[in-house]
Amino acid sequence: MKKQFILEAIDVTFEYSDGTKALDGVNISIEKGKKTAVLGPNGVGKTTLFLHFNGILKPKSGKILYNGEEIKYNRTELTKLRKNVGIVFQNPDIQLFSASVYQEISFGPMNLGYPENIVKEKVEKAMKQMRIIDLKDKPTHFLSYGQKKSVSIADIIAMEPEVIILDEPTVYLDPKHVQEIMGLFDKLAEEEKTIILSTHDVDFAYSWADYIYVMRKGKVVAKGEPAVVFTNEKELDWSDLRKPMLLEIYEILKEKGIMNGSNIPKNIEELKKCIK
Amino acid sequence: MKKQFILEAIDVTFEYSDGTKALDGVNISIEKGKKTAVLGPNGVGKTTLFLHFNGILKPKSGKILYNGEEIKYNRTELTKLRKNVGIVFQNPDIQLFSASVYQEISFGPMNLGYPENIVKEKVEKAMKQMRIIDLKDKPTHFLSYGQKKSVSIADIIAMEPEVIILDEPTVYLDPKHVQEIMGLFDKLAEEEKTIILSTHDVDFAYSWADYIYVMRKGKVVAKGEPAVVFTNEKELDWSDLRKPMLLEIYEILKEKGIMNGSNIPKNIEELKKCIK
Amino acid sequence: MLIDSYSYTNRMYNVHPVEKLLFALLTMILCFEFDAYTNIAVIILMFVVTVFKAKIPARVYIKLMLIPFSFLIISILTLIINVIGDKSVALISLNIFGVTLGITEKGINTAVILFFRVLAVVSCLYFLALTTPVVDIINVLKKLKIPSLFLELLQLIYRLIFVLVEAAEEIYISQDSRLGYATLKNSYRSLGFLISSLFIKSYKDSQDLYVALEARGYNGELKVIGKDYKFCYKNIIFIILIELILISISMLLRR
Amino acid sequence: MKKWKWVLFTAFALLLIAPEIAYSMHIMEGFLPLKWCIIWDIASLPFVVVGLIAINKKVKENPKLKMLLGFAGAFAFVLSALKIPSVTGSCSHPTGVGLGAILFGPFVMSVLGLIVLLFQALLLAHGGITTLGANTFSMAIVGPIASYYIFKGIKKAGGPNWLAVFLAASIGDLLTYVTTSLQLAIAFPTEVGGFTASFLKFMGIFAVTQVPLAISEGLLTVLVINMLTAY
Repeated sequence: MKKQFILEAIDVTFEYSDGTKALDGVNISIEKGKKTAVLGPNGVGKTTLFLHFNGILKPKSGKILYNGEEIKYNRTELTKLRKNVGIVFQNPDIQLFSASVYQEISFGPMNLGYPENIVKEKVEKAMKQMRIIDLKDKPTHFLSYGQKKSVSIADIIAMEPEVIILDEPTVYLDPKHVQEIMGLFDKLAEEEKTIILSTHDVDFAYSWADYIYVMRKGKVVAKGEPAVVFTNEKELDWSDLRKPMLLEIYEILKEKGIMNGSNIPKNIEELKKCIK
Repeated sequence: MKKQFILEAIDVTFEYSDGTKALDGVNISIEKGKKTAVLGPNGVGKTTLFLHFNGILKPKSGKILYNGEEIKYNRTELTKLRKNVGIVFQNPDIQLFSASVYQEISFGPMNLGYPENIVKEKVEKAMKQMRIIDLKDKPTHFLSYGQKKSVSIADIIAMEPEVIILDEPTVYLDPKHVQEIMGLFDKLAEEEKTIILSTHDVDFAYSWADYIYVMRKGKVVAKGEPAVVFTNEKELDWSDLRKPMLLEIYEILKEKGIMNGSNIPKNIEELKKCIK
Repeated sequence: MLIDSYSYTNRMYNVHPVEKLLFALLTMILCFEFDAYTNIAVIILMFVVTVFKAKIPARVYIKLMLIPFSFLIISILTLIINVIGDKSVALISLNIFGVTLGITEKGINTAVILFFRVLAVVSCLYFLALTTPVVDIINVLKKLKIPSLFLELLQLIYRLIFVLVEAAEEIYISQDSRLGYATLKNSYRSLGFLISSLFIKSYKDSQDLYVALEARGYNGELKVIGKDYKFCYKNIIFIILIELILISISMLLRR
Repeated sequence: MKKWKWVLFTAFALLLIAPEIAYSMHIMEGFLPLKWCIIWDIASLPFVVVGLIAINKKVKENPKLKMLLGFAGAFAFVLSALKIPSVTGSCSHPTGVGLGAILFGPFVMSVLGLIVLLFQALLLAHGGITTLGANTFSMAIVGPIASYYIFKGIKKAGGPNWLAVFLAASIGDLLTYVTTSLQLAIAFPTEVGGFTASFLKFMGIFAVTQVPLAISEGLLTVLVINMLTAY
């Protein structure tokens, strides 16, 4: 079966008005229904790339395809695109504009022009999915950082997009919260949603993603399935990356000849099973 | 030799004005010249505790000792204390408020009332230590996150405190930066500086710290050397913590009988050496 | 901001905001026509409703009532001490540089009425502010055909106040830790830094907020839907009854 | 003798309260007679409407402006809640009137000022709803217009930037309180001497507290504008 790509960036170049090149010939193909991680340190253009995916920014050269078709930058097409491609921004304090959690989440569906009763349904469904029903009557400024993050994700889920893009979702969250939110993403992935996220956490990207893109200075420098990307020593410039700890340990054990099988383990349980 | 404690919290309780109990009978003793990590999820009172250590907050009951003496909350004493105990806050985006890097780092020494040439000396020394000499004349808001973090640490180093406290220093930094900054801390530790940091990254705390405090809901729930804290299964409630990956793998390998020696490894190199 | 946090946690949170607004504003306006005794009744009424019905701690309520006192006392002293021509009408008088200052009985009467009126109106304000979240007040204003631009600004500013207050607190603590407020000279410099960096942050964040809203299909209007409330006719009747009682008390006293 | 004690007591009380009064400088809830509340509401309305129309036009040209104004309003609120250190050791708040007018123009400030005053009443119990119109007139209309034109005037006359900013902020601040005194005097004329006597009385009280504060605010605004231009 041929792979179906829902979002593609073809030779995309972008410059900010002050002349800094943010993207420099980026080629990325996001497979439908998969979990893709874009890895790289701060300031390599991950956020700029995401803003291209729902038409906030327009490439200087190159093009963006959604479901195989080049996106058009008129109002109607953009509204459709933004319904289908949602972005959860890094800092929830900047994304949340309303003091009421309920009103906040209703903003997206309202913009899509649904009648009020449908909007209410969608808001409530999103709150249920994010398990924040109990925050309904709370003002935004009472929430903890983790709760604000959950609301900012519900903002997007309420619009029922095909693709959910998350910019550094794990930053500032403690491990327990990260696990909870990742559990929710796995559920969304089961519903055929495509999930893209940026991160600089190699351990996390390694065990979470189906496919990884590594970016540096506005360019894609490596791509592939996690185990492939990180074992391709020569190809990868390690100057601002490190190997996932699990992989490193796996390689040591393999060298010493105490690993079974040829599958590279993705988490500790898998590692445990492979040890002779 | 008797241990020398530079900072101690004795039965410290603190409530915010809205009545939430942030600290609830906390006892902590920080040994001079050591690297201490305070571990726990967001909102358990780590930052509140730190704000007690330099007298920004005053305990509702209990007391704080600096070098064995209870701290006093008058202007002169507080000035002295804050010179000796510096805090690097979590979010450098907010902590940096000056237009230029030089002006920013000179803020502390200027407030200490040094003449200009001494201020200049101290700023330059701090920039050298943090390896940011080349940023000297740059405006702060053009820096990358990692650079901002380095500047915010230089802010404190320029005041030459005895104790450096860092609130979640590794958050949002890419792995390379974390390693660099940790290398700098090791150097500071060699100069007899005491370093305290908070983190929710167990892997990091495990391999970095000399001594660990685990906090939950305003209380200290466990303390000790890293290997001791994390192997004390019964004592520790794992509900919002997980075991360091390295330790977990070590235990698996030990169980399978392929570990040498009785020392628990603190990093991958040590682990490698122990494998039969 | 204590008042704001109580407005979301009090026991009258779920009462229809129109009912609360009606009660507060109607009583407020009537206070201007009432005599001192009726206004004392209003003060007691608002205290009882706010403390016993909405369950705002009495300690908090009384602390809030003390806020206006400094302004009140100084303004009233200013009002009643006057230059007077005829010493005989003055209860107390004093000559300074040939000018006679004094207090008249009439002045005191006016002051007493004013004093209780102010406290009565203030307690109406407190009832409203402590029981009704700003979000609800804005939702009520929406139904009054107030220009949507104004309401959108209200909504945005209310949310962003908390974002900036948090940022200001963080900057302040970080400066204070570095001895930014150890001397008067330091304080001025630090405050200047704080204000300018808050301003820069505001500018940058406003650009980012726009992008985040655009990504969710923003097209010039901040459309949202509010919570549903149920009118309680019993409450309306109750409010009208209370106002009628207050009016009749004042009528009786006037006679 | 008795009178002297009384005078001493009053003077002492005034000294104690004087720094405080500056902090709650808005005319408080319920203080003005209903008639004057309505008159000042009506007087403020045209300025707010003109401000709204101006904002509406600008927002249509540049949709990002709405978010910027949102932040500007919140910024003004936070400024008004800040305490500034003063020489007497007591603290008071900068009004931000001058700063806002210089940065955003006077008519935009009338709308933002009204909103800020409303939130001050509801969130901080400063000022009030019945006196909203009167306070808007003094703090969000007279102050900003004065500041703005003083700033423009001095710049046009070739005066240095710092002087323009200093005078705009401090005179804007003072005129705000002159207006407040005026509003109180019209509503409460004295039996002898009427409006003028009453006005002088209120001015006298405010002068004690407001002149040093206006100077502080002027200095601070110069400092902030300098720091902003450094960016």
